Amino acid sequence: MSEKLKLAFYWAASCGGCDVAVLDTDEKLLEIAKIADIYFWPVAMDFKYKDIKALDKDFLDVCFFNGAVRNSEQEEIARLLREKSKLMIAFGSCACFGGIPALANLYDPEEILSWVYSGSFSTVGKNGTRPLTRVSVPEGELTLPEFYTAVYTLKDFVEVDYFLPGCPPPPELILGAVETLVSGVLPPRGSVLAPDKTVCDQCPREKQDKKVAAFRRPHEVIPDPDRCLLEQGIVCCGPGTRAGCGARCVQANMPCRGCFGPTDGVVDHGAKLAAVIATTATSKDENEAAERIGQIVDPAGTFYRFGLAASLLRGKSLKEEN
Amino acid sequence: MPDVRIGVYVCHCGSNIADKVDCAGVAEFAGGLPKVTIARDYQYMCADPGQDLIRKDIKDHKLNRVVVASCSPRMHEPTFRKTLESAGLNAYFFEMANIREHVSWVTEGREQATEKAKALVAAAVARVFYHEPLYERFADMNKRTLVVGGGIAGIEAALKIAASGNQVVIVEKEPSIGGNMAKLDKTFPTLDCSACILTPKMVAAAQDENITLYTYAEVEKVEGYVGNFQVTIRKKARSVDMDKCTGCGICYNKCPAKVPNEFDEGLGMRKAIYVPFPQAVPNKPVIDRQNCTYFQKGKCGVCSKVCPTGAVDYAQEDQLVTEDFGAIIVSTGFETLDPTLGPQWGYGRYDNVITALQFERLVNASGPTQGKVVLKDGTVPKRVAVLHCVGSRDLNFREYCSRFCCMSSLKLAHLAKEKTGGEVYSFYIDMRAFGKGYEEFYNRVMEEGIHFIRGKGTEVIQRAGELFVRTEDTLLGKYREVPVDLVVLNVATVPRADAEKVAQTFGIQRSPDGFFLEAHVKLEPLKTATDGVFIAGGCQGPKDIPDSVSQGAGAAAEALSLIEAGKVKISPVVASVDEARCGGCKACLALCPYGAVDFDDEKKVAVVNEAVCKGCGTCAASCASGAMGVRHFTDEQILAQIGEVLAV
Amino acid sequence: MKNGDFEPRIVGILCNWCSYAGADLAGISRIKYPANIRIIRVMCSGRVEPTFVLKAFAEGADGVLVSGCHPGDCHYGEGNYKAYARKVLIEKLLHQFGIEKERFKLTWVSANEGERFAQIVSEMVSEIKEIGPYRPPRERMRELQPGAGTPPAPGWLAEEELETAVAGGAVAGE
Amino acid sequence: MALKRVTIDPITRLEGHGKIEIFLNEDGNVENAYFQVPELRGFEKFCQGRPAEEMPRITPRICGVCPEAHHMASTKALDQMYGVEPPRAAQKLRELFYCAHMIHSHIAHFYALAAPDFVVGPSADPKVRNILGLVEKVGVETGQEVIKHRAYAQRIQAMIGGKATHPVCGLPGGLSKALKEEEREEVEKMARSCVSFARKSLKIFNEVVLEKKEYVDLVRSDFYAVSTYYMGMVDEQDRVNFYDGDVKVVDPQGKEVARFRGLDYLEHIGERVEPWTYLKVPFLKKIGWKGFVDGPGSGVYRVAPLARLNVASGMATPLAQQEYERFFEVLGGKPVHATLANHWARLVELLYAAERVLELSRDEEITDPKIRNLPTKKPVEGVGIVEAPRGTLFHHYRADVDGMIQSVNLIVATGNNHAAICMSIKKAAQGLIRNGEVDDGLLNMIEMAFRAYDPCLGCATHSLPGQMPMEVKIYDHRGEKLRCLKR
Repeated sequence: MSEKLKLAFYWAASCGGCDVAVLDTDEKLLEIAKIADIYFWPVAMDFKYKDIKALDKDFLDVCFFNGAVRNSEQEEIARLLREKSKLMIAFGSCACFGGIPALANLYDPEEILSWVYSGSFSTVGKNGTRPLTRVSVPEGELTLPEFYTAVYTLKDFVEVDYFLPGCPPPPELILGAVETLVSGVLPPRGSVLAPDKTVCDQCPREKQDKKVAAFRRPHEVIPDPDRCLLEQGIVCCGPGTRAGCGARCVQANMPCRGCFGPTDGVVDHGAKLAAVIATTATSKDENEAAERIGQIVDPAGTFYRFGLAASLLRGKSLKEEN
Repeated sequence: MPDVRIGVYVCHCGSNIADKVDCAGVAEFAGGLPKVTIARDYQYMCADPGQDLIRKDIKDHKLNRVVVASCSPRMHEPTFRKTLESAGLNAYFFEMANIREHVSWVTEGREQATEKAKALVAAAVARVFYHEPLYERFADMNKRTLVVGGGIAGIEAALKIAASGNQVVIVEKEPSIGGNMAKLDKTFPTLDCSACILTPKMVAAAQDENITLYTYAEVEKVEGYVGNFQVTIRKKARSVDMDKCTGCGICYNKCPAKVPNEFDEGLGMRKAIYVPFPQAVPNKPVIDRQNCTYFQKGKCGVCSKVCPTGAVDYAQEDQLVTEDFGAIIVSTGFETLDPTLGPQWGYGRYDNVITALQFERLVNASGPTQGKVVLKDGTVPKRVAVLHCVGSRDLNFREYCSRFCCMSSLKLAHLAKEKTGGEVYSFYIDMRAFGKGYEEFYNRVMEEGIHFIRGKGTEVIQRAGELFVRTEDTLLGKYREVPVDLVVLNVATVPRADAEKVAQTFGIQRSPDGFFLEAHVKLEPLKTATDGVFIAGGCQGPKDIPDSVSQGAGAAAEALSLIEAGKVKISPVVASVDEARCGGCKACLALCPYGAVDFDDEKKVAVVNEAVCKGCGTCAASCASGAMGVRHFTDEQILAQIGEVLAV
Repeated sequence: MKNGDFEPRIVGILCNWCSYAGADLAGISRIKYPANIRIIRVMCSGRVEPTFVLKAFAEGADGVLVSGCHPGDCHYGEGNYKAYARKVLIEKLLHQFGIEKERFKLTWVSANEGERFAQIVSEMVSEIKEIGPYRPPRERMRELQPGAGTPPAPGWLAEEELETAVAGGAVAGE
Repeated sequence: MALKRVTIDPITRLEGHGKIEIFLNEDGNVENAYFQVPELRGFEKFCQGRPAEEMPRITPRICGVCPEAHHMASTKALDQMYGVEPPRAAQKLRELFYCAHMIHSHIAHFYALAAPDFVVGPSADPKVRNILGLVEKVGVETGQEVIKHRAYAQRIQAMIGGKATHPVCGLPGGLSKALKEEEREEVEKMARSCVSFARKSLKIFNEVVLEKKEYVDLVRSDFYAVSTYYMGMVDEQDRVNFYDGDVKVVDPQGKEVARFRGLDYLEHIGERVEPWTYLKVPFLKKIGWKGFVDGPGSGVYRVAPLARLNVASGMATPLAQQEYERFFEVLGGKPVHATLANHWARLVELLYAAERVLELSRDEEITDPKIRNLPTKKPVEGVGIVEAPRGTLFHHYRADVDGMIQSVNLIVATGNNHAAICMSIKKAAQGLIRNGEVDDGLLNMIEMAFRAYDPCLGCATHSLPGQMPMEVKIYDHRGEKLRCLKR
């Protein structure tokens, strides 16, 4: 059994979709089980931390780490698994760039707590009760972890060898990655295990010059199924988003929202997307240009839908802490 | 990458920089920057000793990057690039920090100036780290020049180039060259006859062995780039074999079909087979198929029966020829505003309201009336009104001044006086007689007893069969109605109807007034956005004959300077595509003002034509995949610069 | 917040043909303006990407000034129109990131408007002094060790290279 | 005798993470138990400012195990917000899509998460107490059957939703993509096969559980039972429906006490904030909060498969209806309070979902290309309610006139069960911990109580960031930690 590849899967601040994606390899999962031993997979198997702590340094061949990092617990586990693993793989968009949970970086933690525990409609007894990190109940004292001020990516805390983006990563890419790792012929450290092309490359829609006279939101129009969505005025992140998804969303008549992140060498995914989208709306009449751009709603939430934690600014500037 | 070794040189520029910047301090700071092998400060870097210093260090310290902190790169970047080259280093391993124009000359405090200088140097060092060797390339220059439009400007350009022994092709849309000038009777201020000075040039052009005339032809397509244009020309079917035809004229004397004559501005008639005017070049007829009985009804054929040489060829078809050229001169001229656009001017509503060009044809000896100025009823007018600025300097029509109409109006007033002996009224806003001998001409005409009324002729009305010109006489401060027999409208000069199509064909931009746009309004009046394509004459804006002629000659000089160089330099600072990354979204295609970005349908990626690209980088800034880059202004280089400029 | 001794740092990204030349003219005419701006040259304002602006703020710039040729005067025809379209979207983005509008400007300065350039800079500096310094979110993310996670300030600041650089033995102004 | 320190960490084989604290009295028997959810991701806040139409593509990231539930609830909320009714074909296609999701989720939970406890055995070696171990036990063919049919369900969702995990098809007034005829044929084929697989699954459950006395006793045993109110969605004939209908509530005797739709949920459900957990604790407002106790006087209620069967008066498909009747027959009439019965109920639902997909795939309207009505009204407010695999799910949005989200309120399936889970764990602990006598298999039994709810803490933490390992701590009456069960 020791000749087999030793794997671990872990789930931090994420939704579990990445683990389902692993299940979605279906019967191949059994084949993986033939060539690999899974040492740690909380969602599906009974192994516990003590098993991991007991392992020697670099005992595991590969750790697939999904989810963003949001608290000390996750950071600690990330560091632990890093130490025990020869290769650390940021698995899925959250681990790679923060994913959708990182949209929380557009708000202060305080803003979040006050809405959830006082503002929200169905909350009763709005007496300002809040979850506390330490609280005594009749029987004794209970504790809760404290959270970091923002959502982080895995590489903010540990060395990451490879990135496997996607929300979630498609089974084909997962299997491809495993094959690569088994083959022993490893790509350069830091590589993204997906094509360095954009979604447009996989998108079957017909493309022409991109000149947008008016932007429309997905629910406002029934788009021509054969023409480029952006050319029809629907903001689509395909032109700046890494391929590998098979353009699944656009083939379902919905625009790309960038879950695969940017292509190699792009420093800030959202900024690049903003550049191309804005340019398509160019007009010699400044008012016309402004009006067109005005039709683009929530640029931060659209162009940074998955990448805020890995962006240059990482989020909204927080209020002064005094 | 081999170990990067940067040399930094801080220039005092005498006291220009040193007064405000602690140059030694900046050099010392630079010495501590990553990858900096050596950092010095010196009196005058641009002087020979300064440059020698750089050359020596490149050798002694094996420098492979150089930063000079001195004046603006717009000033001395070329100087220092040569310095690097002379020391065997690629010119593009150089970066400049502008600590004079942007620091010492604009900053009060020495401390702030020094700190700012350090920041700019740090940024330059960070940037130069990422510089790559770039190589200028050269393309051979085809020595043939295409002149589009055979008016006076085009003819002049062609003659000048031909005189240098180089080949020229003139493409003229009409059956004859000559353009607008051929329609004029006399020319101001000297009043010599237009034909007398133009015809010799037309003939010279026709006879020059270096000049090929394609009349009754149009340019369909232009491909390639400066030095290597491939131009497709449509030679329209003339229905007359130019080789067989002797120009004897029997055909158009016998032709039964009469048509209003465009050349005479519709005043006279011509035949369906015709020569536009007696001095036409080539002086050989063409069949106007729309109005030819044979082509319309299938019978007649008189011309072919009478032709002694059997030159008439009904079966002739349009011919498409593609020829190579190195440079292109566009001199497609102008046309005049359609006077029916302003009903208030009465044109088309009243018989005796005509345009300036129609009046030119009336007074012309070879015109429809053999030079007699007569009204519709054949009588000679006793009172003639000449209206300036019809549609010019008028926000409802054309905001601009048509420039030569004051002078042509004076000329027309003079001719009217001369031919009719009656009263002549000139309605003007103010008199613009700016050229050589123009003011003198104005004075001369005033002495001829013309009535000058300072007031725009705003409306022409007819009451009881009599015409009146309405105006506000700004000298008398009165509204006036002046009774006249004949009204001459000097209508505005406007771009040709097909200007947009022509502009697209040749990659020329247009200014807001619709005329072709020059590369720089003052310093590059003949160049356009597209290298190797020049403009001359009325297509760039209203011009009189002397201006058009000098522009024609100037455009010839532009073309010849390229031809003489024999090669065209292609700058390496251009966009380039990483085909492995490009996803083929096509966002960049429409952005390039020069059409330098193309799409490879095989590979499904964008491709850049480096000879056409000018390196503005707009495409790179709009490429979300980062596949499109622009050399020497890469994201890496600029981001490094931004990062470090804030480090101090 | 007001802050007397606060000296903002502004990154200026200027097009070569109009605005950079305009800044040169300010110098040639010896017009004095605050030293708070640090100018970077691009060939055309059409080259300016949102990335450049965000990079400047991420590196702690208090303001960013982008300047190009007046509409219609672009050396390349229409680059400045592209810059304008991007500017509108950048403003929306910055607003969502909580960055005050005073901190980012796009202006048109021609080669003969040295005076105007100096004036624009002076105004921007005083406006930003009014609102105080900008601190990028990264600075407040206390969990993050300094430098951690910053997109590798393009590899060139890597440790080993710093060493070789020092080893390179810098000679200061001989 | 003093207790040694033991540790369970984390609770495995459930989606998400949790933390359990147990306090003992003088006699070393259970005094109280707390189930804590220790994370907050902030969806309710950071969805503010997003365009409403993006919500069906943002909220599924609350949970990648039941993304379709959030996608559908969100899409339905938008229908109401824009006051636009989807075309009939779209509604049918949405239900087909959604039932396919139920098939996937129920198969995954039963075979990958729950069954190992029964099939492999609660006290078996951890290395084999998992899906792979299960495959060993039930044979590779069955294992492949499991995988194949879950894959079928995923395939159907992907066909309609673009992706199975995190679909994109939902729009106010319909769907983005119609079903092609060739796709329909494929769906019908897969659905037919799913029906027979669902029946087989029930057979397996019968063999491995119902025919084993110790398991039946376990299921029936009092320490796995809490008598609470139940909530679930029913169609107009009062039968279980996952996609649409009235939300119905019955009391511990099975008597209907409430029935509501849309915005009215606010009159019936309140959420308490407890200082010791990030997950709020919902309860029935009209009954009132009496603490973590069961019985008719307490507003604590339960959702999920067992609850749905308890509130409904039947299933809408024939085979499922037979199983429904047998279910209550064997377990002694409605309502059933035995928590572990959830597993059986889940399989009954699996059969219903499969039959329903088959039914809809044969509907001639299902391939109608008209699947969208464009919204014309100004957006205001909308509530979308569906039955997630793990229980009733509420999405409630308010937007401005431009359709930008202003406020969001979410009550997720597992949230509804929060109080009940605490109580079940306490009960289980009471039954399983005597004088602090604890062993590994028994710890797993506590987890079984927990796991029966299939608690999805991914969902539960919709309002929370990050995640936390599971641990059971046991304290004596002086509040001193006796044992910390961590793994």
